[in-house]
Amino acid sequence: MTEAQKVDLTKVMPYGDTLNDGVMQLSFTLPVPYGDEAKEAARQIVLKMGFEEASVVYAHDLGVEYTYFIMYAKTRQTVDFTSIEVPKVDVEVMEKEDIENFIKENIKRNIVVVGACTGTDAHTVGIDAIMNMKGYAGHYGLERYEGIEAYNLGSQVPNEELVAKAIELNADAILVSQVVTQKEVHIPNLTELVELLEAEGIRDKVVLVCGGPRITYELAKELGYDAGFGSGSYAEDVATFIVNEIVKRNLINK
Amino acid sequence: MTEAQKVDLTKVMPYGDTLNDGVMQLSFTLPVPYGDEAKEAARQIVLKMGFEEASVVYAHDLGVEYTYFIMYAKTRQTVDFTSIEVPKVDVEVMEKEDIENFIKENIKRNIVVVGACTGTDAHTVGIDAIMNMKGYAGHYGLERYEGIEAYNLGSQVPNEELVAKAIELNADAILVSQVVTQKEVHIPNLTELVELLEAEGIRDKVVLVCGGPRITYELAKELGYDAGFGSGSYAEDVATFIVNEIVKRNLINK
Amino acid sequence: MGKLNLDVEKINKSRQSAKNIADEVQKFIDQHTTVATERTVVRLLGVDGVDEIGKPLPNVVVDNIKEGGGLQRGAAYWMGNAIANLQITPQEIAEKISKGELDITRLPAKDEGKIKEEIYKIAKESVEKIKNVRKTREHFLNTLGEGPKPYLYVIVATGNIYEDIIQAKAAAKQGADVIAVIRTTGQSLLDYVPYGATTEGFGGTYATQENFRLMRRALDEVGEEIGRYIRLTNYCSGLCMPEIAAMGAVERLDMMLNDALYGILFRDINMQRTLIDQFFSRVINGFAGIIINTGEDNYLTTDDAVEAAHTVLASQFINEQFALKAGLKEEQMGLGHAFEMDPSLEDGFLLELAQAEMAREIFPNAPLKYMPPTKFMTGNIFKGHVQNAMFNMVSIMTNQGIQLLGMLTEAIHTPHLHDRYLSIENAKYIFNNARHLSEEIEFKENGRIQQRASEVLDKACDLLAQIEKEGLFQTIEQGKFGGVKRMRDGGKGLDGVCKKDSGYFNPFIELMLGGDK
Amino acid sequence: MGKLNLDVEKINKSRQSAKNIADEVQKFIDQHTTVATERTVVRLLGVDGVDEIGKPLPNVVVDNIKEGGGLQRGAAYWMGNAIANLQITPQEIAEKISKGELDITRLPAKDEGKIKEEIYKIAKESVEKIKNVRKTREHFLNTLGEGPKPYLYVIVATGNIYEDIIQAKAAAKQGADVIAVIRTTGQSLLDYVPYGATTEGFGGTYATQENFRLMRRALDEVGEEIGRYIRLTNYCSGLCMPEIAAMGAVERLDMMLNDALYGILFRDINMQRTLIDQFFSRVINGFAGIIINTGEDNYLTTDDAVEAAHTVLASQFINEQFALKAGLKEEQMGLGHAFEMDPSLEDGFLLELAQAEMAREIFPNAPLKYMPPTKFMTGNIFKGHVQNAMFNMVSIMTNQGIQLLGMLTEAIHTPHLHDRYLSIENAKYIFNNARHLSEEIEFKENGRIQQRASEVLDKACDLLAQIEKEGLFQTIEQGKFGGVKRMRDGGKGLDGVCKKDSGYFNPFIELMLGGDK
Ligand code: B12
Ligand code: B12
Ligand SMILES: Cc1ncc(COP(=O)(O)O)c(C=O)c1O
Ligand SMILES: Cc1ncc(COP(=O)(O)O)c(C=O)c1O
Repeated sequence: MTEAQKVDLTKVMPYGDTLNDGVMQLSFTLPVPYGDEAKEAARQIVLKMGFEEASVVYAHDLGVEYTYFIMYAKTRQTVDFTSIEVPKVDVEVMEKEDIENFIKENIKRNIVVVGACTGTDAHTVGIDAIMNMKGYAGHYGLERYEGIEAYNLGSQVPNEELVAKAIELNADAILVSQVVTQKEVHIPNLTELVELLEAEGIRDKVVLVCGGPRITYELAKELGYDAGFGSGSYAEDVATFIVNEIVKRNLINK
Repeated sequence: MTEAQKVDLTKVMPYGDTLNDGVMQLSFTLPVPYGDEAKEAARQIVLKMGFEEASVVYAHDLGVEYTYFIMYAKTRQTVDFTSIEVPKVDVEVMEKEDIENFIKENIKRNIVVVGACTGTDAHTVGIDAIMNMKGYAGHYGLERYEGIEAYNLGSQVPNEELVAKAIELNADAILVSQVVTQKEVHIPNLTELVELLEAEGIRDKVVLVCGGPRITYELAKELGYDAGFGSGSYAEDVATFIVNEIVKRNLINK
Repeated sequence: MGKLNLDVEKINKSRQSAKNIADEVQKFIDQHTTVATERTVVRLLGVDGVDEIGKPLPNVVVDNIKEGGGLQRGAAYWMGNAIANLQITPQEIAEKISKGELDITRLPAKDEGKIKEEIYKIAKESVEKIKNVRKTREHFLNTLGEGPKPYLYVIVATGNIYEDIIQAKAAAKQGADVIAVIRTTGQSLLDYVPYGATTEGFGGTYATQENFRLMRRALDEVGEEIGRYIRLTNYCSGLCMPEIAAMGAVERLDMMLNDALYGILFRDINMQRTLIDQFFSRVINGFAGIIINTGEDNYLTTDDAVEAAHTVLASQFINEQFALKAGLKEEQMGLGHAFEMDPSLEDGFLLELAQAEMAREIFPNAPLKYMPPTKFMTGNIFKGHVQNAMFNMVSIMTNQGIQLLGMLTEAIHTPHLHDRYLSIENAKYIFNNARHLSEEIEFKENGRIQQRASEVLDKACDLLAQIEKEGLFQTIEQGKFGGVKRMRDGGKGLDGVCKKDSGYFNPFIELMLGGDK
Repeated sequence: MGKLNLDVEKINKSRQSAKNIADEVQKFIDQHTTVATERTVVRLLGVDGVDEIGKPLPNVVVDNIKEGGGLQRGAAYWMGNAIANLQITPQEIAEKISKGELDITRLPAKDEGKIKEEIYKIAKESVEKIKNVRKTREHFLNTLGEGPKPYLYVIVATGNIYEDIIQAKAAAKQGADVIAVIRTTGQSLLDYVPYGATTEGFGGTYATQENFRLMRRALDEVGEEIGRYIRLTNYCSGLCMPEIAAMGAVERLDMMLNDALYGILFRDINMQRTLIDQFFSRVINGFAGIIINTGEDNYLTTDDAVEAAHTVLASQFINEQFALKAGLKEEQMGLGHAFEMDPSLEDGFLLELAQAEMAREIFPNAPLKYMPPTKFMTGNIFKGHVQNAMFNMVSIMTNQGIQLLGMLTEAIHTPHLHDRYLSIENAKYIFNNARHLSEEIEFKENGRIQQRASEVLDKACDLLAQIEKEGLFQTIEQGKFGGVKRMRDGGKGLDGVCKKDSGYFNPFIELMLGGDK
């Protein structure tokens, strides 16, 4: 060999320090008492998953007949990177000014955006980051956009209240934030909102968007939303999507 | 439910915060450029291993078109803890004094132990811990045992030299330390020693033991050793094994 | 004075402003009561249990009083009157109401002296019981002992009390000194306390008296086993603030998160309601020997930790005064603050050191409760573990009292069993390895650290002067804390507030505030 | 003086003892040469490549001289004589010998003046070349710049130079300032330097001139890309110490691990051999502007870091004197020390602080090379990451120069690609977040930290006085360093040592030691 091997992107494997060595680090707890048998149990469970050369590099007695393990093992699975397609918002993100111009030129009226952190969720920092004047990490929020009227209803807003407000304000877009995802608590809550909007007959008339650190575009689509935004989203990402969607779906005069 | 569920030891699964939730933490690198597609590739490879609910909680661009991932995922594999048997030294470890008495009473002569860190390995701390006066973590080494003549040949000892020395001293036991295991370099080295001893016709006449942080009893047996000792072994562990083995295999008068 | 060379004048001035602020609010508090406060009285008189639809009997009683238009006189009056009329126990009274057999405000009014006599008899027994609970704690502390400070404080939050117990015991064995059972999301907005053992919470477990009892027992067991008293913490906040205080006092909780400002800002609870509730809850906590934990750390999750540092200090001054009014000793004031600066900040560690040392020097006897990095934690658990290590370093360098351990998985999930182990290990390693570092280091005169501390103190002093002028309510309306604005008449729970009439009385305040400790 | 209030008298006395020790050894060195030293001369005269069985031509030449009994006169003499006789280049001479066409010691002896003239002409060119390499480095440093201190120093050790390059480039992009290519296990015992690009090492990669060149090119590329000069390090140790120095000087390495004591103690290389070799290697390193890294850190892997702390300091004093003798500037003395105390030690952090600050104050201009925890690292990668964080803290609190980053997987494998990233992230976070901490803290007078430092200094001073009396060789025979005993005539490589005769000469020592820098 006179050069480093080239990566075959159709058969990608994990890399430790040599191409295709397949090395992964794992850690987990088993509800078994600490000892050699525990280590063997950990090894076996990892081997059962198809790993090879599984080795327990650390095991610790958690004190209640449970044992914690740190392991290294090698997988032989590969993935074809060239065939991966990730669904995502497919319009190019505009800057604040461009969005403002876009509204002026294409929608020709102010658009109304209502947002909230719904259910029992009180994590407002995310939705505030998107909506409030100040914005986040140097990106202004929607309140500061010319042509956008933004209403941030805050935290722990029941879905009913959000829908009522959206109807009252004749909202063009509804933004929902969900941060607590423990035991999948966000799923029924997000689903309920869609059902309520459908029951009110306005689901088609609004751009419906959700966001949060565990929200993906894919999940949002599955749940019946128009888009979903995860960690590291900014106001311009959402605004770009909303204004395009309004034009695309012909919601300009509704 | 009025109490915590009981652990079913015949079907043990990883535990995060709820019995049988199956949660594992993983981390690894893929040789693909950072981005949504990279995260999806990571997810897919983990799903291919049979994990469920695989989620990339962190991804980082390593700068050379490689991406690092931290993930959580759930396995549905179980292991029957009650059926696990780990081969190990099956005699109960004696204390220094008891070993000394055992030699006096059962072997009735001094035994000779030769040890070394072989091949290109220069990690003497482990073998020193077992053999030298001072010992390790408060456990005296073999040199201090009455009834044991311990010869520590030090580091980087060629197998030939070790065998020659063992013959010269008419050794009862040979101790080999192997710490460097990168690219399995210890395997051929350990194997070679067994072959040399066999060629000399003395394999049966000595207790042959290896040790090191990646050595297990199982591996040692596979390679043709009488026992193997891993991290956290002390002189008394090895000494107990050696003296028992000498009696068991009738090597007292050889 | 101290290592920071702080301006003592400023400290005194700040403290005086805070006292004036608290005095002003206390006037308002003294004129009002709330449904929660009255339910607490009912509980302390011995009412417990739920009706057939699961409604807690204290709610049944107080709702009945409220419907009868009697809330302004206080539940003690009505209960006393009922006893005087019927010669049955408070519990029996509650059960009768619940069965529709009794409408408490419709009973003939007995002599006020008689009523008080009946009530004080029961109240004194109840207070005596709490005193004994306190003694039991003291006994355990004297016999079993406790870990060195900073106490290692970890949370359990599985949603299932039985699962929580496994995790809590494991944590204690690993070295934790304090276990906090986090409440399920949403409980603080419930205007009643759920009943019985529970197994279904989200991001936390319901605070119920039975859950308190189960966990207390488990921790006593493990404490005996490992020879160290393990403290138990819960949340005395939300719409049932004082009720939970009462439950905790009886079930021997040792610490309580207890801060009206938190509820106002982060749960949108009405400020009048929760300030009134807070007073009674703190009286109970004070008497029960419970250490309160205030919530200033939270301001830094919605505001910037560098910019808003002085709001934390100002709020600590105010919380100190509210605590003193409720009879809490300095040793019970777990004033909150946090290590929440952006880790990418150059010299951020110096600023954190300044803040922590400053709190230490200004509140020398308070077991400061130091909160870990949360906002800037990410899915990178390795980096997170190091952020927590830096937090631990600041703590041991500045002698903090209570260390809420950061979890490497903070940005991902509530702690898994081994997350807690790793965090305890992290803290134990650093606290031991740098045990006496604070005794060995001094800060350069007029250097970055000293300057930062004096700047923060100055700003806090100014802010307090302003609040003193404008009043606490108006300050909150302006969004000065945590960058969150709340209106005096907004938020949840205002309808549970009621002006006392002249015949109002609450025996417990008197007994507990005045009572021997 | 400084923060530790160290006793200046003791420092001066220690330094004087070390000087006397080095003087004594230098006398011995000056009278001897070795096969490696002579191969280095041959290399510097321009000989490179291997014969048909892969034996390096410098070995071919020197073996031929040795067999001919000419080693005591030095290779320069014989090469000069051959040139004077045959008027061909050194490379052609080597090739002729290799083909059996020439027996170099059998050529007629030419006039010594003529011989020297021939040799000095070539030697001067060679030295000029190295000077230009040094200028190139200076140019890069002036144009590209470099990272702030402590430099982030990471190792690559895949065994395959091409894989190493990927990892090195990634590390540079992530923020590394220095890349060390670790050598394959066993290379230091080879009495020749392997040739060409290599892909098969264990726990490290062969040090070959081609590998140096490939890595240097890769780092220059990435350095241009990221706008920061990336330093390259290798190992100038083992049986080929000075040869590697020569290779490194030509290929623009920037740092070299270079310490005879390491080879003696940890590779069982004969002490006479390697001390002689070290001298010439340091002359070359000094001239080439290379920073040496000494190996005192290693003592703490076989001895206890608390007990043996003074042996590290004593050895640093000795290494400083050996370096001065070879013309190394203080700025080139990367004296080694390490953070290797048992993490379970109470106040261990204070002792580490004391040690690091002490080294800093005693060697104020040396870019101290600070080594991470290794011995007490375990398979617990999370705890390991925190141990490394504490190490980083001490470094930034004491202004270390070169930070060899600890890897969380130290006890498991040589670093994986992302291990290095996590370590760089760890160090960058802490160095930035606590950037000016050292300026802000002072140590309590006569406190634990000051006392510990003075205790270590005292002991080092005593040890040096003792070595001064007994001589370095005997001290090593007694196992005073690293707890390892080595005999004067034991170990590997003694047969390559040879006493010089009166006609011996080595042009490079003169040119490099005396030459303008
Ligand atoms: C700050 C914080 C709090 C604050 C919240 C203050 C406030 N007003 O927001 C306080 C202290 C009150 C709090 C309380 C609780 N918290 Co909390 N909290 C956090 C913390 C530390 C940071 C969250 C945050 O502010 N991130 C910063 C923002 C900017 O990021 P973001 O929310 O992801 O938002 C970005 C994107 O997701 C996106 N986005 C978000 N929403 C939306 C919406 C739309 C439409 C769009 C387009 C985009 C978008 O854009 C934003 C900007 O890029 C996290 C841990 C962590 N480090 O993540 C825990 C965390 C979220 N909390 C948690 C929990 C459990 C709680 C409690 C339930 C605990 C308890 N039982 O008491 C309580 C109750 C809260 C409740 N009822 O909801 C858990 C959730 C676990 C889970 N996966 O379910 C976490 C992960 C901590 C943990 N490990 O336990 N918390
Ligand atoms: C100290 C050390 C060194 C010292 C060794 C000094 C000496 N004289 O021993 C020095 C600095 C010289 C060194 C050099 C190198 N090292 Co080193 N070193 C270590 C380190 C930090 C600690 C090892 C140690 O002393 N452990 C303490 C002892 C007590 O534990 P132990 O060896 O496991 O022994 C116990 C048991 O295993 C058992 N045991 C061991 N042997 C035997 C034998 C018998 C018969 C029995 C019964 C029991 C037994 O009992 C002992 C007591 O409980 C480890 C990392 C780590 N933290 O583990 C790296 C490590 C082992 N080194 C490593 C490497 C790669 C090297 C080098 C090859 C690097 C290089 N290319 O230059 C060199 C070359 C060494 C060589 N030729 O072998 C790698 C090995 C990777 C791998 N898995 O193969 C490690 C893991 C570091 C790393 N992550 O890269 N090293
Ligand atoms: C002071 C204080 N009270 C209460 C809580 C708990 O919130 P909840 O009311 O949702 O239980 C917190 C959470 O961090 C707090 O800091
Ligand atoms: C000073 C010094 N030289 C050399 C080495 C490398 O050893 P080797 O000779 O095995 O390449 C080390 C290893 O840590 C060292 O510290």
